[in-house]
Amino acid sequence: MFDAEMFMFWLIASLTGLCAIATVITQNIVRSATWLLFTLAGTSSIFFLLGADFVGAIQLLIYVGGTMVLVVFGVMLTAQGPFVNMRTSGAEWAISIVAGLMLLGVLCFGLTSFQNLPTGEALAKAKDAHTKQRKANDPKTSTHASTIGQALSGVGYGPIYKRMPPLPPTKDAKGNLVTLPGVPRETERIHYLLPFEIVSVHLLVVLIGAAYLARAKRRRGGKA
Amino acid sequence: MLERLSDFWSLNATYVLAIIAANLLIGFMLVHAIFSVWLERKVAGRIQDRLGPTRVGGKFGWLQTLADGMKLLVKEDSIPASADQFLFRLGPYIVLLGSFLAFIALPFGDGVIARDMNIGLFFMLAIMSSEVFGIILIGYGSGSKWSLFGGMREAAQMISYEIPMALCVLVPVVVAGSMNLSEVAKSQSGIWNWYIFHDPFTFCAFWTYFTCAMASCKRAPFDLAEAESELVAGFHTEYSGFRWLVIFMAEYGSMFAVSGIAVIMFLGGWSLGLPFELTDFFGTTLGLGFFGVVVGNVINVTVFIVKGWFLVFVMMWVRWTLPRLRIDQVMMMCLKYLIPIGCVLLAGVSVWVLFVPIILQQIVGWLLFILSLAGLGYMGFQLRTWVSAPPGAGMPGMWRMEGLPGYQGATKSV
Amino acid sequence: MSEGVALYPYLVLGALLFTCGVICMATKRNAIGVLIGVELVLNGSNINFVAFSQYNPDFQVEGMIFALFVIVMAAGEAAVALAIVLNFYNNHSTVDVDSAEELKG
Amino acid sequence: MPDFADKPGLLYVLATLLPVASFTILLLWGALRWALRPYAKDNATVDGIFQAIGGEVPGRAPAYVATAAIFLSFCCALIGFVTFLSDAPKLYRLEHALRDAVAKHAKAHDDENEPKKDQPEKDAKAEGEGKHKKPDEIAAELRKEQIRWQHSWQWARVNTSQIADADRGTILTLGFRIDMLSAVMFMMVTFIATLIHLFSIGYMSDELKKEVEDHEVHTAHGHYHRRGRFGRFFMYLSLFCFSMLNLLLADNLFQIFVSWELVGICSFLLIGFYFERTSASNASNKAFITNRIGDAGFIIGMLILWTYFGSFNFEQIFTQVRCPHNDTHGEIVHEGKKLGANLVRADLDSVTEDKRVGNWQRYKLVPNGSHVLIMPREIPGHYHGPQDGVRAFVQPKKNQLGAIPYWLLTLAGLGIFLGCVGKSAQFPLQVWLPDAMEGPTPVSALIHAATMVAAGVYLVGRCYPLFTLDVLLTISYVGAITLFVAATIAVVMTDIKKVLAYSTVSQLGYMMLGLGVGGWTAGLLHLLTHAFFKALLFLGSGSVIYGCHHQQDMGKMGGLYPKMKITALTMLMGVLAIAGTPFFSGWYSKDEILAGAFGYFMVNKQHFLLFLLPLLTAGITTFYMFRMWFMTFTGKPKDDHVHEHAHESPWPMTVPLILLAILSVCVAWGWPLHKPQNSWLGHQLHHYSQPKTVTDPAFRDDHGDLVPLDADLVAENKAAIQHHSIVGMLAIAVVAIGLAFALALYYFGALDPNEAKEQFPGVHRFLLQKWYFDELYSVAIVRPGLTIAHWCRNFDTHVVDAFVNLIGKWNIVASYWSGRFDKGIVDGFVNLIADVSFTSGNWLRNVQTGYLRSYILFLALAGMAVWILLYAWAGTLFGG
Repeated sequence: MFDAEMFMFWLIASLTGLCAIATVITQNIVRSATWLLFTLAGTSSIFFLLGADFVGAIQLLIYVGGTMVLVVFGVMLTAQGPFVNMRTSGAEWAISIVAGLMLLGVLCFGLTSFQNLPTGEALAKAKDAHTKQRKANDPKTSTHASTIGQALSGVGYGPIYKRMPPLPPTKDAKGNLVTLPGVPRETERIHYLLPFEIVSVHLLVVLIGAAYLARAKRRRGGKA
Repeated sequence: MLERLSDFWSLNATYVLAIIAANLLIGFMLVHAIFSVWLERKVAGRIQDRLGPTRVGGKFGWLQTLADGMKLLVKEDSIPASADQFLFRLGPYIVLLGSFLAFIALPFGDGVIARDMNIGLFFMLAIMSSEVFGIILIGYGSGSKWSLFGGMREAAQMISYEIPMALCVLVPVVVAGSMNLSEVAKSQSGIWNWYIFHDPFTFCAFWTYFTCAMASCKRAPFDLAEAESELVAGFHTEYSGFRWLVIFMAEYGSMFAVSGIAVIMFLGGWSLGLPFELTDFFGTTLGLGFFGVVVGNVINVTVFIVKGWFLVFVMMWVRWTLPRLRIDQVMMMCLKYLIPIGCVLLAGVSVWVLFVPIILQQIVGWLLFILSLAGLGYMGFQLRTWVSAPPGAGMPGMWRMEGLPGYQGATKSV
Repeated sequence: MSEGVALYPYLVLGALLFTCGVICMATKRNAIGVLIGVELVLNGSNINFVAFSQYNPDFQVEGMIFALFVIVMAAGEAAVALAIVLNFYNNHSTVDVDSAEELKG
Repeated sequence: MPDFADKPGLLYVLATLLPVASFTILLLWGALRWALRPYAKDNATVDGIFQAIGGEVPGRAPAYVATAAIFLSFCCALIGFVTFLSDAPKLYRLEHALRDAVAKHAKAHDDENEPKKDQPEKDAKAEGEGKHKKPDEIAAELRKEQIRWQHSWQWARVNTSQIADADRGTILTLGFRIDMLSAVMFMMVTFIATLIHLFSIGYMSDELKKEVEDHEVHTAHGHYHRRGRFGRFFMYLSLFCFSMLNLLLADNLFQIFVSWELVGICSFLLIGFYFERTSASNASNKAFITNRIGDAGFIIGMLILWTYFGSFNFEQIFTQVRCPHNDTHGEIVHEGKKLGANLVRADLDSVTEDKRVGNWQRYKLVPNGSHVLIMPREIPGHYHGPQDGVRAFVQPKKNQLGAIPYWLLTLAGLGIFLGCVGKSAQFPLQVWLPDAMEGPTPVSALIHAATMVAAGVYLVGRCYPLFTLDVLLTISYVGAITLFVAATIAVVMTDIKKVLAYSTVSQLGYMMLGLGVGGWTAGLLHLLTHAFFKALLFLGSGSVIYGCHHQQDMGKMGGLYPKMKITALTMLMGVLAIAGTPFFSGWYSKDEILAGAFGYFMVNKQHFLLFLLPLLTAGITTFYMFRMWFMTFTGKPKDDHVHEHAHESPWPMTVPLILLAILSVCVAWGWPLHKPQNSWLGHQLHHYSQPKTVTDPAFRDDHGDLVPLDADLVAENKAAIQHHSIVGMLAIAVVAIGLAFALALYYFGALDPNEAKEQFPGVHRFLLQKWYFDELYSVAIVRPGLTIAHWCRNFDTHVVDAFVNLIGKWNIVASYWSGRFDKGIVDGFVNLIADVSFTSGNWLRNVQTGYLRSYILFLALAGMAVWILLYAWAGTLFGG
């Protein structure tokens, strides 16, 4: 049945997709960035729709508020005179679009033939879990933010057991490939403190590097 | 038919309610904008020792804004030839959107909220930060150098002030242990429990936050983006009519939004200052049920809006009191002072909450509360003295005129 | 009861964004355009991550955390890329990536 | 100052160090003068200093320094000797008490195992109060006494391991150990050296001149002129004395070896003192090289011992090789016979490892086993004699107990003896000693009497416990041959010093013979007595030569008695002593040697030569010694020039002669005088110092009776004692015959020596040419050596070099072809690869367009391709 959620999804998804296409097509770089903004905002909406509030908010804050500003800065600082031709030739367009469509085809084909998702009984179970999850995604009770925070801060999240790696796909009675979910095991909580720290340090390095790169003033065409 | 309807309801209640809430919020924003513009003019007039609007709408000229709005709606909507038409048209809506969407997560009362989000505070900050993009588009799309300069200034300023603002807001978050605005508000029942009085760090954080908030709303003395002495009118130089109206609606909207955040995070939210929740009091304690909840919430919403407007009033007060800074001073203040202060406050409050004994925390909290009350009382006393003083006498704290060259004496100026 | 939106539409949307990003990178001669393409690509993958996190209970937190990492890295990447573009502009007076062909074989 | 009262052994160290101090002073003094001399002419200040320290010739001061040093040494040795004499009985008593106590203790220990409770009380009564002490206490007391006379310092260490006994063979020590032998030797050496120093002051006075003319060295400008070397001579003497004293002092083989070599180098320096003379430098070379042959043997023997015993220390080596009498359970008994101080022989074939106990080793004891057991130097537990059969159980750690093959021990002994042969100029290597007469006469006296040649005999005496019977037999025969050969040569020599030289060789042969046949005391006593009278004779001859203005040929002397009475009379004392006249010191020692030889001969009849040759030689000795005296001092002067200028020597030379003459007569006296074995000096040596291996009646069997340890040795000793008087008579008879011949030939002129020469020209020539030893060596060794060397050189030049050259040429050719191959094929291949790489790279260059966007497209296409391949692969893998 077609419900509001579905409607919202299709609405946002189509808008996002259109904006993405517009981003590609637009020749003016600022407009392109504007369309990108809409794409990003749409993505963020998709996240909200999926119940991932925190990721959505982060997407907004960092991409829309940060990355986009940087993009626009770049646009401003490197703005071209009106006579500079940076148009792409038709042939390039054709080649790129053909290659892109091929890529899209391959990706979609890969998605439809995606074997590693639950099927049969497992699919039903996954759907149940999904439904539960959607209910749990009630913004008032959703604990995603704190879970993510725990995961990133080294406290660990989830029940105190570790999931086994998923079993290798096996064939059921009908001959379909089935992947059974991992079997819960004991021991510690999972956390991502180390990647978090690595990313932090990485960001710091990037910050310094970017500052260094940007402040270096070289003479144009002069002797290096 | 009924089945289908209930089915539909059970499936889509959230969305239906959301639409209703959105309409209410739009309405509030309009009303707020109209009231704020009027208030601004009146405050400006009073501070500049004049009356402000007086004629339209009977007393106090309270319909003046509405009339102005009507005028703006019918004005010719001109677009410069060199402008990027698409972006020129798009910009104001993005600004308005950024301002409006922030209200989604802002609780006006106990449960009076469009979408009670777990990360409401974070969401608001994120949404408001997207406002700047609209301003950039406005500045760029106008095809005018004044606009471009204004837009760029605004972008730099807002992006920079995001950081100390978020840092300061995180201070009460650390105390409350939640980013859900409703929860934060509810955890401050009783005026002595307001987070502004919780500890020295939250106390400082409030003032810092408020400074940053003013800057991020490009209010004076940080209104470099529209500094008329330098940039004509900044980023919205080329705008007129309805689009100009939209820009201003957004500005006043975000003023209320940041004030609302301040109220919720520091000033007890919708609480009247009583140590119990009014909805509970009316609904459960007095046994009035749903009606009691509605009654309580009406009081709550009123209190909240009044508190918000008071902060908006303070912003205006500051605007008409202090001179404008230079852009480099603005940036320096943010990057050199406010960000370090914010970091210190955040670290300090963490240490305070974790390591300082509870009893000491409470003693300090009470001390802060009492001292603040005493300060307010002193100010009230001074005001009363001023009110009863002969006309022309200086306000408390104002520059003394005596002894200055050319000073003729107070009585002469009457 | 509704089954909600299935997983595939999300994935297809991600694929679409990804493809758009690739095409964008391939067609835009402006360096900023290339950067925009990169952002699109990253967003497409992010959609996949988050979608998986919501549809696969085993991937619930990990998906979001990966998405977060991607976002953060994207921010850093954008900063560096812009710095490079600025430098490039300083040296070539243009942001046309086709003029950056000194390393031609 | 070291505490000489507590550690009187240090007196000997002081006595040793005094000469080296003197040497150092003289060396530095000379070096300073040498350094200043070139500048003295130009610079007045330097000249002042130069003159202050002696100028060109510093006078007699060096002699006084050296003489004072050696005299002080003598004083130290004297004090030490007196002290030691008072200590020796105590040491002796303690040693024996310890041995008895250990035996008793072991017995009591054994008895405890059997239930005899009244035994200890009985023992306690029987032993009396003095012997009530436990072995440990006695041992401690003994150690306390011993420590007064011995000590050693480590000066080199190879291994720093702390593991017990891991330091075996890794430590070199310097030490001193005084026993009666070394004490007496010290006395003798220092005394004689003092006298020789004194004598030299007079004898070397020629060297005091600023310029000495050497009449025997001829140059184009006449005789050779040189600076006087008075100081240098005394410097060498000091070093010589130090070396010899250090040799006496040493408690380990290595230190002895060092001194040994020092002695060698000193003799080299002194024999070649007039090195400008060809004969002198040749003689010194000969002495040195001949000694090297002996030293090679010494080193071999020493290293064999080191390898097996892990130590150079005499006491440790002896303890290990003659250990059983140190067993806490008493002696090891084998088939009812106590093995005593014999070398314990075993068979290694039966060695097994007892698994139950771990490291136990079992040796089958065999009287003539192929190996000699070496016991650990410290006794961690008991040895158990093979009472339970034929096996020796020992429990020390595996590496602490070992066995040395019997032949190897023999070889070690022979090696060491070879060293002594070289030093003491024994039979095959005796050729250097007569040539050594080229040195100044006091040097000859020193070498012959006290230092160089005595060292060899002393070492044989020192290492005596190490020598197996085979070695001892070798020593005996070498001694016998030497003494006879040398004596026969001495008969025909006319050079007064050569006669004395050959007499020395002969007497040394006596000593070796005495040692070899088991007369340890006799041999060493003869060394002592001989030292005195040989010093006397040499100094006397020196006096004669000095008086005759360096005329050495006896054929030109004669009738000197009236001119130099003191010299003549003192020399007569020496002649009588060396001839073995009763009651002269030589008699005591020579008689004992002959008795020992006779005892040996009585037990081992096949070795009759060992008695016959020395007996015969006793007569010959008398003959040639009297011949010398008669030819020198009696008869008519044969050379008027010599006779006219002959004069008596000054007092520094005659006083030593008189002193030595007195000592030559009475040094070996004992009471009653007529029994040679009662010699006091001999008794001291015999009682306190003689190794237990010679005879030791101290072991008692279970019944308390003396048990012979080594049947043969005891029988020899018995025979020697029994037949002493007979042998004495025989010897006197032979001596008398010799004297008669001498009188007849050279005093009364009843027979003409020249007639005898003409009668036996072959014999005379044979003897005159010293049995053709030098020629024999030249023919047998030197010339073949040179020939072989020539052959080797030819082989090297023509075969080896040719082969090497051939290889070189081949290499050149091969290198050429290798180069061609390298350039053509290897480089070609490499170039081909490079060309292909370059071409393909150049072509592939086009792919690198430099356009970012095309790269991105490629990337996308590549990603797709990878994905498709992956998908296909997965499809085949999972069938779907």
